[in-house]
Amino acid sequence: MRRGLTISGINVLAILLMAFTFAVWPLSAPVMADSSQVIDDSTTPEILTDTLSELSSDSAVVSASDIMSDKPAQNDSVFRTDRLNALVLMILFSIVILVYTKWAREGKRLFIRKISGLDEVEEAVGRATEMGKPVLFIPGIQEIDEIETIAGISILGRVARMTASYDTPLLVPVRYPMVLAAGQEVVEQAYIEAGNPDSYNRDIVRYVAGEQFAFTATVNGMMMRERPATNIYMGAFFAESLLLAETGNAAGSIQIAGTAQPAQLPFFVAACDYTLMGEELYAASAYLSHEPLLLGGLKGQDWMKILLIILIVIGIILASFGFGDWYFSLFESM
Amino acid sequence: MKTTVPIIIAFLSGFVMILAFFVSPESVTFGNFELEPEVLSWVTIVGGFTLLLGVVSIVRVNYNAVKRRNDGWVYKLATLISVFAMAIPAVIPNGLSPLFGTGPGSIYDWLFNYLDAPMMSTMFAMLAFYIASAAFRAFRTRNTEATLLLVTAVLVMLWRIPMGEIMLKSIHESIPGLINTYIMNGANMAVQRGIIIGAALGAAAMSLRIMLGIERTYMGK
Amino acid sequence: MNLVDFLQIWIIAFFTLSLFSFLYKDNPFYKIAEHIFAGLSAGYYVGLIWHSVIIQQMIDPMLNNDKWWLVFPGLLGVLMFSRFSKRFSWISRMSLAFVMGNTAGIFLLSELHGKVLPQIQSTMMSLNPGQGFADFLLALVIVVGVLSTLIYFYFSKEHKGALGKAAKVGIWMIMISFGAHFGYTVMARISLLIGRVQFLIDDWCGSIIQLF
Amino acid sequence: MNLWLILAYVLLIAAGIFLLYKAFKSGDRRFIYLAVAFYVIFPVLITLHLPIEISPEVRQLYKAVESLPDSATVLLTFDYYPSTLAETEPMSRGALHHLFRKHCRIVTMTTVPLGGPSIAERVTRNLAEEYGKVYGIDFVNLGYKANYVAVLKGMGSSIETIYPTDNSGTPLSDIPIMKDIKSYSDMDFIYVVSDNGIVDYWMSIVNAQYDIRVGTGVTAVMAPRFYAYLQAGQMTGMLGGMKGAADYEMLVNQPGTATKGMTAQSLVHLFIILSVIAGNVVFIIEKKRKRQGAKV
Repeated sequence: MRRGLTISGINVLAILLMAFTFAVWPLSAPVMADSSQVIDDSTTPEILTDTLSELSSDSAVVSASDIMSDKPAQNDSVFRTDRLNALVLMILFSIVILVYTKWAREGKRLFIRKISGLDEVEEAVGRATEMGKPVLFIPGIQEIDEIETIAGISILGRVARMTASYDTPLLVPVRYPMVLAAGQEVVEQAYIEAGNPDSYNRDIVRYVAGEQFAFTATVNGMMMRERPATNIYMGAFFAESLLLAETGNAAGSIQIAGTAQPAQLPFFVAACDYTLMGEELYAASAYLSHEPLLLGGLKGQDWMKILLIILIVIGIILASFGFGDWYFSLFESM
Repeated sequence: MKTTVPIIIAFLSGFVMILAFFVSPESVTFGNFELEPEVLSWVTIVGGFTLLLGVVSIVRVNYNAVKRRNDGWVYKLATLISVFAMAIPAVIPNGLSPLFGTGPGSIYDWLFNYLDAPMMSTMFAMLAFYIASAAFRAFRTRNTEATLLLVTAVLVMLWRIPMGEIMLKSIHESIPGLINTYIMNGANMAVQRGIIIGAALGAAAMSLRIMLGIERTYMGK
Repeated sequence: MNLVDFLQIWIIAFFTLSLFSFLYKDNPFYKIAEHIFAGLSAGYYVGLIWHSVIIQQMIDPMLNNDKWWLVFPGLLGVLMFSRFSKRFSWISRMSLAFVMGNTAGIFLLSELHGKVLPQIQSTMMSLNPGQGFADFLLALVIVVGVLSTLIYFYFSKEHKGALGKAAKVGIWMIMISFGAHFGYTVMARISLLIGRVQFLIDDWCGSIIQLF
Repeated sequence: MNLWLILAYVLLIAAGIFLLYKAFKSGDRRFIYLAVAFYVIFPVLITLHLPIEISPEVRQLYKAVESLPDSATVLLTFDYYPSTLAETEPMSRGALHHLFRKHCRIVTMTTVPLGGPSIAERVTRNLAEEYGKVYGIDFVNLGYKANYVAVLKGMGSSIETIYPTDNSGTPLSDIPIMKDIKSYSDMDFIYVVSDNGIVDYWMSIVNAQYDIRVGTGVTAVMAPRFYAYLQAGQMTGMLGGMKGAADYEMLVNQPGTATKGMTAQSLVHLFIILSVIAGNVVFIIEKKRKRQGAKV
């Protein structure tokens, strides 16, 4: 269903509405008169230039001196000129993300580097096959609406395809019914695609309900009983990360983890053989699934990162030579 | 209808916030009705109901387990009884008796302070044991990265305790200060900043997609 | 110490020890405590939402301040429960969309305005060696740390050549930061245990001593 | 120092090494659990008084509060779950000691549904009694409202719309202290004590958009992350974990549970460091042996 609406539909309408409001609102304010601040058009991809030019000619009509002056008294104008930098950033950001998402949907080839952890996953599944022992996969302990869980499920699809083609047993304990449904669907699909639907059974993905630590205790028991050769943790993990990784370590399994929870990453790094950190998890799932939303978002964010790096480097150079106060004030947020 | 209306609602409700960010509060006040805080208070009200959804789920799951006499149904029954023991006295107005309601001295308050809170603290206190045994068994200097991590961890653990601080100082007076400046406020700070910026971009992208109705995972799509 | 205090302390101690008994092995005491705990927490929400949301935020203002429009959020809230029906669960999307959209609207700006802008602004540090060695070194560590972390999480190019070297520095920096995280987390977990032991020793053992 | 005390601690260390050895031999982690229990229980019984060096970010927060004018208005939050009471409650108590002593007007609130309002009531009333402060005049508990992002944002334009009443249901218009506190602009400082991700939003939403200083007390799990906000000036001082709480207790001269806990904290840290080192020595020796075995 996600492909039902395209950017040309309701989204453009929404952007136009936004643009219109920001174009009309400040016009009613007496302060906005002179104009000089223009958004750099050269960095703008062509698709939404219309919207942008509409914005840059009407709403962003504040001189640079306005931005730098002390906080403009809020009562004077309806539009808060001290927040113009946020507006520019937001519009630029939106355009970049939307354009990349559109390109991703059109099937344009967008390059993402291979995440090295994914090779490790393949190797680890291979090892489990050699040893004739199962692979354990946990897609985190959060609901399906958490993007980390979604990323975990999409990596599960890939792992399931490997285990299906090697005929290696797979165990996937989950904590929520919704995750159960999604996981079963993905795994079944993988077994069909790998041409081994007979090996699929519904117990591969199993529901282990309960409180956080009750879930962990059950999974730990599973590890000690079934002695999986490979444990893969991909998704949102919290305090249980350490318990899982330690038990897996004690059971002698190869372990690969991925999470965006910064507080849990150190434990995975210390106790697992390979760890996907933070955004690497999303990148891995985008790489595998080629889901336009993930891919477009990732590429858009990459573009922004380069822009930010350039802005920072310019700032550092200016600061090192002792000038550039006007430049720093462009980034003032308070 | 089933998807378009929610998308329009999501857009408008987000758009109000963006609008309110850029304009002065007076320009979005209509008599008694201040647009921004009013919409936000609506959100907090709806958010409150969301919490109740979880309670209904718990009751349903446990009730079914008890009805079917599943494994360990006695425990589920204990959960059910606890839910009602906490909830029923709380919703009765405390005008009838100080035992009702949620104020000091009520059953609700007592159950929280003497059962729920200590148990919740204990659940997390157990992690101390796990972390110690994990440190002992799992943390190995298997490569450069893990070594770097462990060395920093040991330094920080020493630096954060009075005994360790004395030890570090006995090696050289300035070591605790150096850890604070170059590890915590230097390397650690810089990495956290990089992560914060990356995560902020990710969250903003997600928000944009939700507002524009491109991202519909939350609708179960 | 009166009898009520004494009993209260013993109840807390009983459940605390029941939960700790899990460390030895799983047992019925742990299970019953865990399930009671789950139930009480759920029950807590009911009392809380009933008073602080339904009565204080909706019913009172509607009756006393003529805020009749608060009927709408109430309705949206009730519609949430349509989730439990297969046929009508789509109705709950309206309420969810309202909340999600609003949060998204706040985040879209606050993440860019309140995080990205100030964070990049404060990274623009002077790398002029004239400012004294200590300051220069710190600024260098920070600048290298931020840029190499951003580069490590850049996915549009293979990590080869100069980019690869920067990413390598990035991963070392990240490991140092994770080490600090690790040390702090150990500290946190132990603190929580200390809290419980303080209760067991000071209050519970104290109450036993008072018996004699 | 007392000779018996030294002897006791030497015995304790010996016991720890013995248990570590047993754990190695048998591979049973319960020996480690036992050692940890020893190292926590013993110092709680017999506390050593160790000198505490105060961290700069704690001093920064203390100074920020200290420099507030008398009878300044401070928003103090109880954004934590009961699970982290051991770390966070001493912070709240330290903050309340400091603020009550300075005769600040205190508005408390919580964004944590499980326990937040009950903890806030218990802790504030307890200390208010000690300082003879009156509810409604010197302090007020706003209680809990759902969806914290909206709560934080909404209080920026109108507290009364988000919180029509205080925690116990009294309309805000009937509470004297709230007469001239309508939004963040009527407050001088925000003191956040929290154990979850909400702290980020106190910076990115409230500090950035409403230009009010925010100081925080956070659990140690979260503390390393916030150095980025401290350096950027978005956060004014921070208490990190039980050590931060102990530092603050020292500064306000009210040693409490956090200060007392520092001895146990020290011993367990040392034990963990010892076990990490021992584990790695064994690991390296085994690796060498394997390599030699391969050669033969």
